[in-house]
Amino acid sequence: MKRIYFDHSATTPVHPEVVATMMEYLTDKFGNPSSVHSFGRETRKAVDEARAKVADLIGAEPNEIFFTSGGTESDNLALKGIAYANRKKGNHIITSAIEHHAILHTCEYLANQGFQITYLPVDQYGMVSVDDVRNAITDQTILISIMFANNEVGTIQPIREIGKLAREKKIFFHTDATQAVGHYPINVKEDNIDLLTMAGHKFNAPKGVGALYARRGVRLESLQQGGAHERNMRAGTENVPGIVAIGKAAEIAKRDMNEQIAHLQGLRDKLISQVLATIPHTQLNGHPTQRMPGSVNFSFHFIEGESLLLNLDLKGIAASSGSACTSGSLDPSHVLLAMGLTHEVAHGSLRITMGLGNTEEEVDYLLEVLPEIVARLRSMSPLYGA
Amino acid sequence: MKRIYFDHSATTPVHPEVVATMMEYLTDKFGNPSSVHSFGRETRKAVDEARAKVADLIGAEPNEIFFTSGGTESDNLALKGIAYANRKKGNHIITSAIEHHAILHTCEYLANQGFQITYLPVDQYGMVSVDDVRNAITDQTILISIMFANNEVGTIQPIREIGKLAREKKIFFHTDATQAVGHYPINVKEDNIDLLTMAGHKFNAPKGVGALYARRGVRLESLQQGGAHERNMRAGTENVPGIVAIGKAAEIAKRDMNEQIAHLQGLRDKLISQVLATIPHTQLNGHPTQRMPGSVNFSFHFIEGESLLLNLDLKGIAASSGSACTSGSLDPSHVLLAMGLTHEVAHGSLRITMGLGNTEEEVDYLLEVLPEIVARLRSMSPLYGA
Amino acid sequence: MYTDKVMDHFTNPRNVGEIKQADGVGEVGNAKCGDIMRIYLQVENNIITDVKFKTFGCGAAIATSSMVTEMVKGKTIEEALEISNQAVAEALDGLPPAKMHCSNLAADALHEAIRDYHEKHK
Ligand SMILES: Cc1ncc(COP(=O)(O)O)c(C=O)c1O
Ligand SMILES: Cc1ncc(COP(=O)(O)O)c(C=O)c1O
Ligand code: FES
Ligand code: FES
Repeated sequence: MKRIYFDHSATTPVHPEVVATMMEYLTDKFGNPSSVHSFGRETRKAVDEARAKVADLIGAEPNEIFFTSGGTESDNLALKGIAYANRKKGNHIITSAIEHHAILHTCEYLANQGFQITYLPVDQYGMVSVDDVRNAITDQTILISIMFANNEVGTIQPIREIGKLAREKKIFFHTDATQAVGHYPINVKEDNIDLLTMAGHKFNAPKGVGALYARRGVRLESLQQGGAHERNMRAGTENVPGIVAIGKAAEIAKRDMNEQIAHLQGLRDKLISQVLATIPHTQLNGHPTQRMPGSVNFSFHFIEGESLLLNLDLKGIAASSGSACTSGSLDPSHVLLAMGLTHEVAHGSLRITMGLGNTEEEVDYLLEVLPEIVARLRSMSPLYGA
Repeated sequence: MKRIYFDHSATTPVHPEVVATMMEYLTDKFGNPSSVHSFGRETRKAVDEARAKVADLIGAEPNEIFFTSGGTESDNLALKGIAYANRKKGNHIITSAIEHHAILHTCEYLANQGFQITYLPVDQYGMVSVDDVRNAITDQTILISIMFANNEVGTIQPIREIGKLAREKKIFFHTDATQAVGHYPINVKEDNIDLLTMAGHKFNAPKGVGALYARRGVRLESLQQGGAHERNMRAGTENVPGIVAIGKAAEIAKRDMNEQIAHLQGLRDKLISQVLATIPHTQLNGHPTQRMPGSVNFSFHFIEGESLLLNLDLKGIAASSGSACTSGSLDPSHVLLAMGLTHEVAHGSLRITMGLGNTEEEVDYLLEVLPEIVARLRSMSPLYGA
Repeated sequence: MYTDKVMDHFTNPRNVGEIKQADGVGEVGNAKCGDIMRIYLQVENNIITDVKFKTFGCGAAIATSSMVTEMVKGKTIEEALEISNQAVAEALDGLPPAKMHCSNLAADALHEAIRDYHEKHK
């Protein structure tokens, strides 16, 4: 059976050009960049070039990019790194209720260390309000961390305005841009961003590599002790193939971005309009227009997400859900609940995230099988027609 | 020019079978192991299989293996993880003066947090004494961390005896086995090891993946907050290609170990005896017999390591040195100094570490060019013949 | 993740539906945790002659509901009361550990339906 991948927010396939580029660094060019001999010099050069490409994608300088093992590590480094380095200035951090667990659980950890955390609410579309940020600021506030685009519903936050406010108030501003980097235009200077998280595997580089952008002059405490790698910000032998790969992925993302956005927005808008038109008792979750180009999230009332996913999987379609039952946790998605959805409606959510390689034929196939599956599950549901 | 790689302690080439195995996970099988659909299920299975292979290499159980981004992260997790989880039991940690910076700098960090650190000395061969360990233990001691084999001089420590002592005293025992795993027989049960660090790139897996073994029942505090990955010990999307690779490398290492050890010991012993016989004013650093199969370290008196390395590099030979000048620091190798070498002699050190792919012809070529280079540098040295 | 038996009952659930004039109806679970199961019984001479279910829930929830209806049909009330959640899970060749608690409620729904039958036929 041909399989269709509609779960690009979970992870993405590695771009074939990225695989081709990194291969050399999995074979001949295997030196440790810290070595002075030729094997080391050639990988040092490759790491430097990749750093420049990653910087270029987001309008940063190369020495503002620090390579890490992924989005979670970058989030931890940004939050704890700023918190520990600025303890004397204040102990208050502002974030939102819809952040990824890499932010929320790090905030809980910091709360245990004596930091005060404000979790801002969102509106029904999953949007943070700039006024709420302004009102939350105290003279103890050292950091604001608001995600660029939400991983579940795709809502894009008013980053530039929050960044402007933060800069006026001389508060560091971090954005977890794991879902946006490579898929949406970002310029850290114009967007007033001090720190930014990215993960390679979310934009067609492999898993195991990420980066943190930290504006020149932003002082962070390093979390991992050892050698002097990454200008003392992140000890450990550099993941050269991964770094080369994220560099190449950044280059490709920049090159293809406009075309990709147009393509994915077309698919997205077709999917949204057709599903809402053909399947009753269905709602779109997330913002109607301020949303990631390839991201769709529906709730089909009266049914549960995991059984929907299993049925799609049997038809060869990979998607995801905010249902608690898919994650083994007890509560459904904290994002959907924060947007005011009831538990039932949150349980019935379906996330379709499109990206590299997805075609209109694939969307048409989904549109063909989805109504039947929803109807069948509804016919089994004690909530439907009751 | 044909290049010869004699720096396997810095990093190793990826085994061709490992590259072949991981390729599938850089292309078709790219799912996130946390996803419930078929793309996720196939990578979850691959991660599980890799875990079993890594466990098998060191005689552990699969659920005692936690994947990380490398040796430095595993060292940090072991030391801080145990220290934070056992704060109430005591605040004393015993390690040695010749550990890698990933241990030493982590210990310094912990010292700043109020932990007491004892750095045990070593003898002229770079060996820690079990009696010194015994004498250092206090009722506050919560952790002993002694490396399995030293990365600069190759000396293998009395791990089993230290482990036995630690177990008698009910103190956790960690060993940084980054240099030994895959190259030397290790059995965590017989060797009385509670925690063990390994890094993929030191045994023919790629950079960017490592593991920490933690014996069942050993409680650690996790250092990175986020999702529930690695049974809540290490948040962040799993580096699937890297994990598959370290699994395959572990399988190959186990399969080929005896043959490799015999081959490398042959090369090592030939190199040592010929160099000592043909180049005057030369000493072998490290233990004469208790040393890693592929590891050699000489000091050539009256000359400086970096100029030696550059000359070898011009002849196509990649090696390394404990000279300060190769690392950009001011002091030469802390390991050589701890073994009682003078600064001058430490500066003149040359590390040749052999591994996968090295041949007797390559050793012969080194034996051919080395005497000339040493003679030429000595002829330029104001210390020589003075 | 799921056994073949679970997938079989999930893809071809047995006895889905309602019984209009049921002798007993039982409902357990709540939408908060994602599982609601309702079971309808028809009883003649102390024997369960027909049984139907409706379930809102994950694959495990649907499969356990389907399985319990198969297990109970033709049994006496006393025999039906013997069926446990554990027995349902075993009949499906097991469930993933995370699913053992929240989705494995089908026997509870059955017992609720029997209780309702007793209430109505006191
Ligand atoms: C918004 C967001 N932040 C952080 C992460 C964590 O990234 P990773 O799993 O690569 O560590 C993810 C993805 O899982 C994400 O979507
Ligand atoms: C003994 C030892 N421990 C720790 C490390 C750190 O490993 P990594 O650089 O992979 O983080 C190394 C190698 O650099 C090492 O040789
Ligand atoms: S001899 Fe030049 S830096 Fe040390
Ligand atoms: S419906 Fe939630 S675990 Fe089954």
